[in-house]
Amino acid sequence: MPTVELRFTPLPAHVRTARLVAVSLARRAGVDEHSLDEVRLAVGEAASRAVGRHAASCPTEPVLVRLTDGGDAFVAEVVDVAGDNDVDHLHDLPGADDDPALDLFGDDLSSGVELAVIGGLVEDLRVAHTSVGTAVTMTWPAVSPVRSPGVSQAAVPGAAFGHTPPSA
Amino acid sequence: MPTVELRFTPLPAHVRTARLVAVSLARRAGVDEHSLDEVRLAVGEAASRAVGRHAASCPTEPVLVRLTDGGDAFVAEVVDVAGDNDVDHLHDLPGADDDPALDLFGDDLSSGVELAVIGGLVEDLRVAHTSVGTAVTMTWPAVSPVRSPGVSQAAVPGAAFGHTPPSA
Amino acid sequence: MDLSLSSRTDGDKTVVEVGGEIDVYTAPKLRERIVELVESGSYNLVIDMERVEFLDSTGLGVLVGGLKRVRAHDGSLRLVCTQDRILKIFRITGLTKVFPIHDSVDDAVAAQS
Amino acid sequence: MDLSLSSRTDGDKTVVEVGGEIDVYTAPKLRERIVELVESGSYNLVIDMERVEFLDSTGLGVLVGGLKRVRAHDGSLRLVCTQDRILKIFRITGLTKVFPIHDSVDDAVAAQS
Ligand SMILES: Nc1ncnc2c1ncn2[C@@H]1O[C@H](COP(=O)(O)OP(=O)(O)O)[C@@H](O)[C@H]1O
Ligand SMILES: Nc1ncnc2c1ncn2[C@@H]1O[C@H](COP(=O)(O)OP(=O)(O)O)[C@@H](O)[C@H]1O
Repeated sequence: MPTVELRFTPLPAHVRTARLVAVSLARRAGVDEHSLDEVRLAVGEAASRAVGRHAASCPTEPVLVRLTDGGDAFVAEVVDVAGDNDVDHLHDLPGADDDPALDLFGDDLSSGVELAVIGGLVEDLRVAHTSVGTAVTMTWPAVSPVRSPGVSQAAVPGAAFGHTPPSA
Repeated sequence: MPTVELRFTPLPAHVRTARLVAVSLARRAGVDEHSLDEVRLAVGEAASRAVGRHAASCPTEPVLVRLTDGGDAFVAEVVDVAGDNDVDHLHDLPGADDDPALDLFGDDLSSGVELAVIGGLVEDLRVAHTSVGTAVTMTWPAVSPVRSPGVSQAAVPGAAFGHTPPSA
Repeated sequence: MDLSLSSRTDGDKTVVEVGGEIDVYTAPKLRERIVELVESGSYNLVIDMERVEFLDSTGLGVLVGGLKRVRAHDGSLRLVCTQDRILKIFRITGLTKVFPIHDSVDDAVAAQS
Repeated sequence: MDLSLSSRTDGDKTVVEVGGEIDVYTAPKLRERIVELVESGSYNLVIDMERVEFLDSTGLGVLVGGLKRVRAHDGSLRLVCTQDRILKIFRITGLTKVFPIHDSVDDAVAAQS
């Protein structure tokens, strides 16, 4: 399956690169225009979270974003290897009260709120916390695949590249 | 040094992704607007060549593009692991005659012309042919670095990720 | 795509017009501006977000930080936003209940502080 | 960004207007069109490249292939291009000497085949 992997130094600027590539590939994979906003925001949140975690505990390790065009689905995986310390939990989304919403946010960079946003955005979501780190896997349906003009995608049987998300 | 690595299934569509990311990072690294056209074309040519070679001899292996913001220079490396069979040579650029220019091109997808184009475009170029494959390394000066607003780049000491180009 | 910021006084409020993307990369710039304004005595802020193209949770965090700051001075922080794609993240995080969100700058400026 | 193609007859020439990016991804589409035209008897082609935003060596290869095809029928393939960023790759590869390159479609159409 056509796959693009992006590995980057944990810097805020590269979160933009991850968004840019994710949206561009999602569009080409046939994710509908409305959902592209979701892809942009969700991949950005997952990448921000990974960058924050790496910057805090392993700043020389790259963050991994793997994007796969699965034909009828587009899959984005964001993998950090920042361990399991301070793993945030999928917050319950805040309800009628004011304060829980505010508590989601630190005074400085946000902490934990990213997964809450992703959880609120993405229907098909898997979050795997292990001792190695976190793998956030988000899937969107691809409806009207834009295929290469005149070049068959099937001609080149690509595959994932033997990288696996951190396992327990 | 802030680094982004892109690994992708050898498909023509992903050459566009490589161009997109290279131009976006080069701009942010401070490569001047005029040279961005060179970055776009040269990285595209190197990636096309790598995709063609992988598609022919190892279609399940990803092509690697590594982009590094070296402060006063932007470096793009395009690495294939398609072996040393049919390695094209840096053509002499065609001169006054008609036919040599035409001979650069096959009737179908181009073959060998990519390196000729890169050679004509990029001043600071290294091409390493080994038994593993080819590493094309292109460097552009970065003049007016656009730095992160309010976030020090120096705060996070990123580094290359321990991948090396194919060695002899 | 980068952040643009401009601020002006309107009535008893300070209106900050924000354009572009408020994300993990640019949010520090917005935080700086808000901190400067509060330190120089502007406690009633209106953040005009009509030209914002993208907002992530780091950007939200800066707005929440701003709200906490002005509240410490009995001030207010009002948002102007009618864009659905931007409002969505406020809804998801429950912050539509925390921030007064107005349809126009005039509306926000006219609001009782 | 994707390739757009339209063709029309003008005098004894067939003018193909190309827009967008001619690269390794879209070049097959352009090749198909040229092959179709030659197979249906259009041997004097004018490729209008004024709206082309990007051209790589695969795109060049398709133009060269087209030239070889029409030559086999004693035809011609003329280009219309005034954009420096596009002309650059023709210069680098020495193809400015192979293709007649015109400043306008009128010019190319008026040229002796
Ligand atoms: N040149 C660039 N460099 C880095 N990131 C970019 C660049 N252009 C766009 N982006 C990011 O990629 C995301 C998608 O942008 P864009 O492709 O412009 O969206 P759209 O195609 O929907 O207008 C945006 O969130 C933006 O932050
Ligand atoms: N959405 C996209 N998906 C894939 N490739 C793209 C996309 N947008 C632009 N590109 C590619 O990236 C390169 C740079 O495009 P772009 O960022 O639009 O340049 P510029 O910023 O100079 O207008 C182009 O050659 C184009 O092929």
